[in-house]
Amino acid sequence: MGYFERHVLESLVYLPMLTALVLLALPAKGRSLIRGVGIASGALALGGSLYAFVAYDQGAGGFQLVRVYPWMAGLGIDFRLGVDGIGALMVLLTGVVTFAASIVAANRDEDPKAYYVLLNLLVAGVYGTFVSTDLFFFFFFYELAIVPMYLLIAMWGSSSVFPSFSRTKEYAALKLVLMIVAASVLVWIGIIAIYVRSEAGTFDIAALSQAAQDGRLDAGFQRWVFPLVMVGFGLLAGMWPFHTWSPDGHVSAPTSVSMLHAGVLMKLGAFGIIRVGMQLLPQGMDDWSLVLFIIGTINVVYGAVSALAQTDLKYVIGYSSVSHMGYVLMGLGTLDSVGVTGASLQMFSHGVMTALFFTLVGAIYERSHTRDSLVLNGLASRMGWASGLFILAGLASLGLPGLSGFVAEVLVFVGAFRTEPVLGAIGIAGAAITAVYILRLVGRVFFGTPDKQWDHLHDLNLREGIAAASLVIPVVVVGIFPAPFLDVLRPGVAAVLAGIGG
Amino acid sequence: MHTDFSLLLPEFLLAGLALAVLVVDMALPQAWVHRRSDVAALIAVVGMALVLAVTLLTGTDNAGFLYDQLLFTDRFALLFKVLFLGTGIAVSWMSQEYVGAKMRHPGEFHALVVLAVLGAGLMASAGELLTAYIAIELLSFALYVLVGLGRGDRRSAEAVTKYVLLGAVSSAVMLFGISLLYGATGQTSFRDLQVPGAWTPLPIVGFAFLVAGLGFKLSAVPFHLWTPDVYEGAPTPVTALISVLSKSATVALVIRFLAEGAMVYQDHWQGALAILAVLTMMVGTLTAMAQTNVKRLLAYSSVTQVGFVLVGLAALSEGSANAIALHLAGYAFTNLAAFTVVSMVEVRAGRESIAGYAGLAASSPFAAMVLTAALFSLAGLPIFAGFITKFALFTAAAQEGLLWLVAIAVLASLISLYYYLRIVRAMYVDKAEAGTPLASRLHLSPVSAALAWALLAGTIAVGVYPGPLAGWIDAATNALGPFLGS
Amino acid sequence: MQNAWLIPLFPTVAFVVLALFRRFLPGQGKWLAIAAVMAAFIAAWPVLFDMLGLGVGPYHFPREWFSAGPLSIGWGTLVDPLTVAMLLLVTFVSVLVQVYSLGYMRHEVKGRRGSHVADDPRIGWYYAAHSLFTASMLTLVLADNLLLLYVAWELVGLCSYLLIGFWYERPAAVGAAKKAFITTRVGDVGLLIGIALLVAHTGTFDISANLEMVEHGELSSGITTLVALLLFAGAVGKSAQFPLFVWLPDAMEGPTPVSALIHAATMVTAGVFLVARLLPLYEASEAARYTVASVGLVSGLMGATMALAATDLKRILAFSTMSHLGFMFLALGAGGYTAATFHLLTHGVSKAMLFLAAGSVMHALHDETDIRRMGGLARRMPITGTAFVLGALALSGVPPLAAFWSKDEILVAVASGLNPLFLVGFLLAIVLSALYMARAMRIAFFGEHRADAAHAHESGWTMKGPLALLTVCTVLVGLVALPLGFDGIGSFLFEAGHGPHAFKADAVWMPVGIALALAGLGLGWWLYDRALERVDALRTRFGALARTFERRYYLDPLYQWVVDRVVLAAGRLIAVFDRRWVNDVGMDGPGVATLAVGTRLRMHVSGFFADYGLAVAAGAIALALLLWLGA
Amino acid sequence: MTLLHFQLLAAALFSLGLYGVLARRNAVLVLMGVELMLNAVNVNLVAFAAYRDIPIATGQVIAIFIITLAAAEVGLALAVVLRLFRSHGSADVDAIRGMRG
Amino acid sequence: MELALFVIAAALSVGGAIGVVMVNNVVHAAVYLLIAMLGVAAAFVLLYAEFLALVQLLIYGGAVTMVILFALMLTRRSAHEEQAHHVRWPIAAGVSVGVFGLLASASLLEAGRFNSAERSGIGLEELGRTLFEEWAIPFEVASLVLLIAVVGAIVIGRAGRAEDIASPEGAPPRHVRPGTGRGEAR
Repeated sequence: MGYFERHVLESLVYLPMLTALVLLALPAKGRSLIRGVGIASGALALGGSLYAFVAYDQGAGGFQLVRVYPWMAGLGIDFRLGVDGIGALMVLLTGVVTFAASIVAANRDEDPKAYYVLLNLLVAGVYGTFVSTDLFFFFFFYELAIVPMYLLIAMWGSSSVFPSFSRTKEYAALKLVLMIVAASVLVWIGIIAIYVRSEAGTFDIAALSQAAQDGRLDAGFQRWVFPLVMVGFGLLAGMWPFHTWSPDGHVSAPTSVSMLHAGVLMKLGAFGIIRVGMQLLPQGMDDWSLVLFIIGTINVVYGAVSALAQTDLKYVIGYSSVSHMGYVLMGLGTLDSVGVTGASLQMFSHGVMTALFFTLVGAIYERSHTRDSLVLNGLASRMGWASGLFILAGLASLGLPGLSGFVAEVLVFVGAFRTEPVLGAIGIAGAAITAVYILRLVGRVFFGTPDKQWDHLHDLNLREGIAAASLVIPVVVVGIFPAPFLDVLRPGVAAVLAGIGG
Repeated sequence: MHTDFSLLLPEFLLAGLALAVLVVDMALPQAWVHRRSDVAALIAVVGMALVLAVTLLTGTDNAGFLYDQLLFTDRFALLFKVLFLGTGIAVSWMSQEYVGAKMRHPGEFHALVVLAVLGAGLMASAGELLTAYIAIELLSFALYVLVGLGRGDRRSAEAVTKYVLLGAVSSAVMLFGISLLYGATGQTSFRDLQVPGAWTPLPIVGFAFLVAGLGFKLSAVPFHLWTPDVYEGAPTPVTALISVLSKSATVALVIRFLAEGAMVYQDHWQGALAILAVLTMMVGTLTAMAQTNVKRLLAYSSVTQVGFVLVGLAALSEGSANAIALHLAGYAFTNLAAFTVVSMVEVRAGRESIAGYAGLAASSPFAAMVLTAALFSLAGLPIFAGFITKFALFTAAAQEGLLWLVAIAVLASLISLYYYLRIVRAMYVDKAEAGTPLASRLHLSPVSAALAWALLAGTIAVGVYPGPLAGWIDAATNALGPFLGS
Repeated sequence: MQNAWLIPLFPTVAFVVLALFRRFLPGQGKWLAIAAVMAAFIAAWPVLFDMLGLGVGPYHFPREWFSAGPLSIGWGTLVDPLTVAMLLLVTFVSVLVQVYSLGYMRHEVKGRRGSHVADDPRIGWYYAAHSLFTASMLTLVLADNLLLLYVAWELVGLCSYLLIGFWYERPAAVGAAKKAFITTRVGDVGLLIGIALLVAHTGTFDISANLEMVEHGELSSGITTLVALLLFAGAVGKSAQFPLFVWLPDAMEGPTPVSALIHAATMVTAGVFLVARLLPLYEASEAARYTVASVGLVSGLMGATMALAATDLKRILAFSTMSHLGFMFLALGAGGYTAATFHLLTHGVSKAMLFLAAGSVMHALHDETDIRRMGGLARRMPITGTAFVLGALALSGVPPLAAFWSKDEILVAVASGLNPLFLVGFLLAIVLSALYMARAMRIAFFGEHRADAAHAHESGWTMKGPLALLTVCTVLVGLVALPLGFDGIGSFLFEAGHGPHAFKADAVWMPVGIALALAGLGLGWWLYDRALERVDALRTRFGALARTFERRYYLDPLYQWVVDRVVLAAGRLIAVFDRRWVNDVGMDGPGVATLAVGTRLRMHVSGFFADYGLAVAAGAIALALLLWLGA
Repeated sequence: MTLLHFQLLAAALFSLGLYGVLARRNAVLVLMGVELMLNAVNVNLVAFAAYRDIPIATGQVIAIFIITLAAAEVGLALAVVLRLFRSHGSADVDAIRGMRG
Repeated sequence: MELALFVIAAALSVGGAIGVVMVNNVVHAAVYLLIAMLGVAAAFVLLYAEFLALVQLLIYGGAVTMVILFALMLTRRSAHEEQAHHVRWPIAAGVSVGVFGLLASASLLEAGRFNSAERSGIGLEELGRTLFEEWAIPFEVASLVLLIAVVGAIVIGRAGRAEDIASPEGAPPRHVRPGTGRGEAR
């Protein structure tokens, strides 16, 4: 193993932290320097992530790029890093979205220093969660990702006022943070319970997983702990009925935060269900999989139907995220190798797709100062690239073949039909509703003749173009050549499911 | 009988330091009078730093006890003495500006801080009920006077009256408890109290009254009612001192008392302490939600934190003793950082209501950042100390089978995030009204800023790499190991 | 033949180049697109020759695309005569339509200095979408597995959406595009469910393997029927059959060449292709077979009647398309594989030609489509007129034009393979289809000039050429049914297991078919005279019926009602429920309640010294009792 | 006369003192209540010390300390009361409710 | 005989205590306190703790009572100016009775368990030696406590004076009364 290969994972965690420190030391006045540093850090993260993804040897499987540093012996906590197939894909996702978000973030004018510092903390948390193989650090980074959210939304966000109700950014920020932390409380209890019950004296996930295999976590125990973990992580994945923080939060957040949050942070939840729920509590997962499956199906339909009634672009996308994360939950609930693979791929797919959505909505909002789909019209004539890419994202969202969403969703559906055909059928019907709201939105906003007031809108600038391109490429590549991604996922999924004995 | 007084060198030095501060302050030449506050603070800080050095140098291999287990100078005591000295240094340091601006008796102030540190150190060393009582009184008296030193506004008078009278009542209750324990065993040394089969009504009542008295010092519900009033009325650095020094010292005493004197009865008192912990956490955190004054809010917050510690005490074991000590260390950094900023804002901008903090982030980004970090740490978020210390604490409690208590604790921790975020929101989101002090740039004194930096660094250091500290604490609690071990 | 996968590659490349770099290409790259599709057309012939030389196959060339768990998904090809026929049809019509579009897409463009005739500003995008469509359609017919088929199936739908909505400044076009996509998507739900269900039971997407399992009875009959019906739902949507036909008339908002290619000759036939491809599945289930036949017959009759009532030239053609697609399903339901696929080809050619003719008319009349505002066009536009008349006769079933032969096959199949009721219905449909064709022809092309029709003139060679070529094909293509040079289409397009069969003139049904067609034509010619008095009289007599036809059996308002009052209302309801109950009560509620508790609870710190002392004392007592009694 | 007598005496004194603390409004009277409670403690301590098989001095020593510290406490507390009186104009502990909630 | 003496001592102390907590006149209360202290001193004598009785008389009877009387003089505006008892005194009474009940029942239940039947005294010499040898450190610490008390009494006693209230450094921050929340946006 080369030097870089040995240290790539920790570098990915340290890089944003270091960036934050460097930015803190820079004078707040040097805006372009700050932006430069922020973007450069994003690019480095993307490079590192790509490297980690490529370096993962799918033939060997298991956890790779493993490092262990002693941290706190008393509790059996070590700083353990490593990725399995699913983690490698998530690292790649994080790299892509981080890169795009750090570019988009350069559009913020107020206090870019603080903004980038907080953004980088968020990124550090996300990377950390995906590469930690120590349960403590998993949780540590999971919480770290939440820390900056409040300020990012409350300071740089935007409030929405509708005729029938309004959502201030402060409210959205508070709700988001409190709900996620409330969920993490459940996770916390679950983690401690697992640690104590396993009597392993360590937070090493591999060791705890072994304990679960050895039957030291008995079935009754798993049966009551699993729901804690499921709801706790599920909330971050937008699990119904605990999803309400998500649309409001995404709408209020500034663009780059929405990108990271919907694109990556929500994946932490699903990833948590895989890592903790499925790997450490296989019996519990087995018992509760149907519930997860059903909730996922509800998510799909409920999110899609809710999105139908929205007029605010970001709300539509917010609810569509709820709907799309439903496929992930469904897929996990199948406990079928095809379904779980699909769920994992959907995590990636939804991540880039929704980040692309938010990039474009942000671009439109910054120019037109509205997100109301009833007011916007004919943008295709004014912002050709933005419109085209938005439609592309929309098509990916409604599961059009050739784009990433399709492969993932089809795998989820096939997995679903291999286990619970009725739920699978309902999920597919939900996908049809997606087409309705996406096409309605596209029709209203992008087609038709633009009003005079939109004459001044100009198309994406180079920066936004690069950001969007970096997100479009994975959407298309995964849609057309999913094989490399699925091959990396295969050993990870197999290992996860092996414990469940399904 | 061991009477090696050299073991008490730090204590003697501290007493001397206190007198020196007093004397220098009184004997200050006229030309220096306007720098009285700085001189006193400097002597106190430097003096305590020297004592800290002496403590560390002499402490490691001087484990032992004096006078038939009256006082212990083991590593456990050493750990806490270092913590207290650090706290004392920080409080004296942060008071430099506050005392100069708002007080007339800098010499007395800093001397009392030193004496409070001495009292706290004795509490951590005490292995016997009477010594413990006198140490408590030394600390309490110093705090009474410090609270009363507040400039002559009505709140200060009210605070000190309530504090002194209630303190006296609680002392009486505690003493009655001590008398009953003494009556039941004929002993006052902790280690002699541990007689199997002696869990009978009279000593139970004595134990209860003793715990009630200590609970008062700890601000455990329902003995906590003085806390918000005193926190609000006291000079802010004194509030910091109460919240950190007094609490940690009492916890140290309780740990030693329970470990050496009551471990065999753990099954009996665990439930009661757990109930106390639940009450303390929930009442503290719920009441804090509706506060409008930052100091009051921090008062209730400290009640909640005590509740967390009580979780650990209920589940007392070597692991949870470690965790409690770690938590206290992290809490010291965190809370002192918070109070440094609160004190600074009070001095510089005259603000202590939450709404009054509006615009602080724009006015002084550094102060706002430090306070935010401290509040996030209190809320138990990473990368700050609060996260790992709480994690360790709750894990230790769960290992003793108190998972239900841990569940309530994390719930309280969740609620606490709400009110910490209220302050954060005021600082970062709300805008200062034009013309108010925070509408323009607020300049920090470099002295306070340096302290804030140091405390912030400590808060983060404990949060990201607690290993060495934890190892040190582990070695310290080994002193109690024979008593805590299973 | 193993290289057949290269055929879709040409237009795919064209699409990618045009989509990304069209602004750097001259004429926005339209020549590239035409060249690509021409290349595809040429490349399709070797496949045919291979097949003629090697036998009909089917030839299966599996290739892996990706795999997940135990499932492997391929991009292989399955080449059988039907595929070859479709390849040729698709590429041929594509070439012609793209060439035709060169002329059609030149129209008045508003520029900075007034308007002038020029290429549409988005011509490059138009050709890009066309290329993508062609590529997808070719993939669809080549696909060896259901997933790849579905991929292509969705992509052709997408292209349909993009091209219907090509003039997206027009609200009607946008609406129509959306409607087309969503309506077909409803069917696709069934299709995808069907595929998933099938795969869940067989473990493979491969079509041949699946059919084999069906034929070996490895699937329970219930599942077989269910899968067949679900897959048929997709076909119903795509082929605009009852009850999902509502999008097809609206889709006429798109450019007419698009209608010719997508909504007449190729994409809409994908449904027929699908059922034909999977016919063994339907033959394994009587219920599914009869459902297919019933839907086909109902659609055939409905399409015909609606065509009779429509006044928009393109819509008449659209309803006609629906009707004829219905005939194909009817034939499939009757087991007439050859009949259906043959009709698919003949209809494709004729209907494409008719659309091109209609486009020619529209181009001449500044996008006028109402036949009542036309008249006498045959004289002004002889080529177009000739073409249209020939097309009309062909579709009516007049020998020896294209559709006559295939219709006759269908008639034979229905007569032999289904309940006589179907036969009666089909005979009626034959009359009706002749009737409406006569009507359109008579009103638009004969009689006196109305409105602008007087100034109509033929367009340039790019439009006339393809039209003429298709007309020739319309006249000649049916003759391949006869054993001329080879054994006739029946020896080529036959369902495996049923064996090849030559065209046989049925002594009973051929005369009946011809007679009915001529009767319909005559009746139409007589009924729709200049003054339309006879029709008006009929219309007043059967007002309700006429209105039903005109209003398209009220399915549009019904669906609109369902969308507005059920789907969107549910959306609004759920949205409010989500906000008020799930969020405000369910999620905020505990928070607000906690805060309320906190606000009340803070009063326990009363400020009274006595209370503080009391708490200490009471607490001490309580603690003592707790410890005492707990011990 | 047994230990029990003294214990009961101490309990009575303690309770009465407590009542004084809780029921009295004048800060000085509250303080007197505290003194009663402390005296109760002393009675207890001395009695326990006296009724032992092997006499030990601890009880009395503690009592001496308590008396001493109680005296100091009285001094300090009365200074506080004086200050309260100056700032509030009375020594009524019920009247000081500037801070609550 | 001894019992009679005990009864007298108990009566003195309890009676004094009742006086302390019941009478309205604060000066009378101080006098009752003195009586109670005397009773306690008597009890000490009965317990062979003569030295302690002496200390009790000197410190309480002399110093404490005097200081209290001074304080009363300084803080009194008129003898009956205020209601001496809290309005919620019944609750206080209840709690006090509760405490008594608790302590008494605990004592009764365990009477004789921890003690010998006979009391015995400790020589003054022994007491002194113990105090200054065994308890030297607490003794020294206690002296520090006394130091604080002295310093504190001086500083706090001065703190409330008029010139101190009108401090030179600007007005203190306006205290917003909690509970009303007026002037404070939450």
